[in-house]
Amino acid sequence: MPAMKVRLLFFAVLRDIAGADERELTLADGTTASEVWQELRASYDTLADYTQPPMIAINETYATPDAVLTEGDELAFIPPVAGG
Amino acid sequence: MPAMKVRLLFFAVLRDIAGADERELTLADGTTASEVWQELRASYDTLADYTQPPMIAINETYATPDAVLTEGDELAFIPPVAGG
Amino acid sequence: MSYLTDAPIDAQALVRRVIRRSDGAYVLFEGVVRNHHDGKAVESIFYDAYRPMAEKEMEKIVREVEAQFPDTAVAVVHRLGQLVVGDSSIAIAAASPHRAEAFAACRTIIDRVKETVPIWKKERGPDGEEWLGWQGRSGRGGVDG
Amino acid sequence: MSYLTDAPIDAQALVRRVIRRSDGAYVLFEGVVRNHHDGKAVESIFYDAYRPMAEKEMEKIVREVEAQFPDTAVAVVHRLGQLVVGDSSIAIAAASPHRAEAFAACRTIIDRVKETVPIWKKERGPDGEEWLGWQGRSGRGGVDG
Repeated sequence: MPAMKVRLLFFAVLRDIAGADERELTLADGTTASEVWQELRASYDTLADYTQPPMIAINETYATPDAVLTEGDELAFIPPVAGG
Repeated sequence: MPAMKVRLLFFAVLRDIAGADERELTLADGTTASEVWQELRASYDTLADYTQPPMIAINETYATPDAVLTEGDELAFIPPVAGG
Repeated sequence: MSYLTDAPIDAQALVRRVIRRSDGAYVLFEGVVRNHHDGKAVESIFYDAYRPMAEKEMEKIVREVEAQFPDTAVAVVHRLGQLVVGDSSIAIAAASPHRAEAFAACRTIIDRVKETVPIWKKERGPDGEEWLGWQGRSGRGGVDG
Repeated sequence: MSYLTDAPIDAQALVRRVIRRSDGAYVLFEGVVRNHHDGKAVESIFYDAYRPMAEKEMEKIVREVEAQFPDTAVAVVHRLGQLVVGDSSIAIAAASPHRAEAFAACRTIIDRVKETVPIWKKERGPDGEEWLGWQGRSGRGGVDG
């Protein structure tokens, strides 16, 4: 199973939870954004209750949870926005 | 027939037509604002077509055409307002 | 709070007069002399008013709008005299804890000022000058802006 | 025109960037840090953003609103970082020949910014601090102001 590298960015509450601005992930080809969220839930207790991912952005554009990642993608989970 | 004095103020287009800021009128008791308008129409050709008076103010408050004037009143005909 | 002025309007000063530490938003409206109206070029506008009555009518609108939107503070200033293109003729500031009320209060005030406050304008352009709303006296009374 | 800034917002400068000689009105909205939220005291708010994406989303909103209101010019600036009560977090200016479009464009932009632009706020008060919209993740996402 070939692997790919993806940059995962953390913002706002997720940065606090992860304790980092970003992580580099090595993922199996065909991995979806939603699957990355499930890995995060397994890593951080405080995310255990969040069975559904928040909004998802791939390469600075909103994407759906079933979006398949590709080599070099920049992935971000977008907590509920509160601008203004 | 006793008489009363009323100040008639002119604004905007009516000031231009009357060529004055105000006039002192001597009116018969019981004269209405509407009757003053009809006198103005008789005095100024350019008002001949305006059979109905514009809005009316007596003592800085909007009033109806049939309002009866009293001694010392300040009367003004209010052309269509265009503030803002 | 409302008043008439013969001087240029300082809109940010108006905002400072209404905003409180509990407000999460303000909306500021300014009406500006524009270079056209009904397809004709405009160079300047002369604003005339029945001053004491205009002040009373503006203050009445302010009181009624603040009663309609209880958490909202509003202020209005209307400039009179000769204004040129780009000059502000009116500024309205509405501050509120919530944006919906700030927008609604500000919009209500400008709509009502145009309906009832005894202020008039004479537009001047290359084709001459005209008191708005008088000729034909229909459909010209409430001028946009 | 839209951008992010880490400096205090100059709202009148924003207005000057949008207004044209053909405009009869502008509406300016500013969101301000207020001293309360959901019944709790607020002292400051830290604004975080996914900066390049937030810039793209803001510019997308500006383009779409200018397409929706063809005569209307709009500009948005959002401030990031640590803000205290009374500081403006966002300013939106909309200028148009007619006031209805200026109000509608300004309102549409603030509503849409709150829906889609990846900006977040952490409120700080005497009771501690909290990222808005996360706890329970329902009904807290679009905060007023």
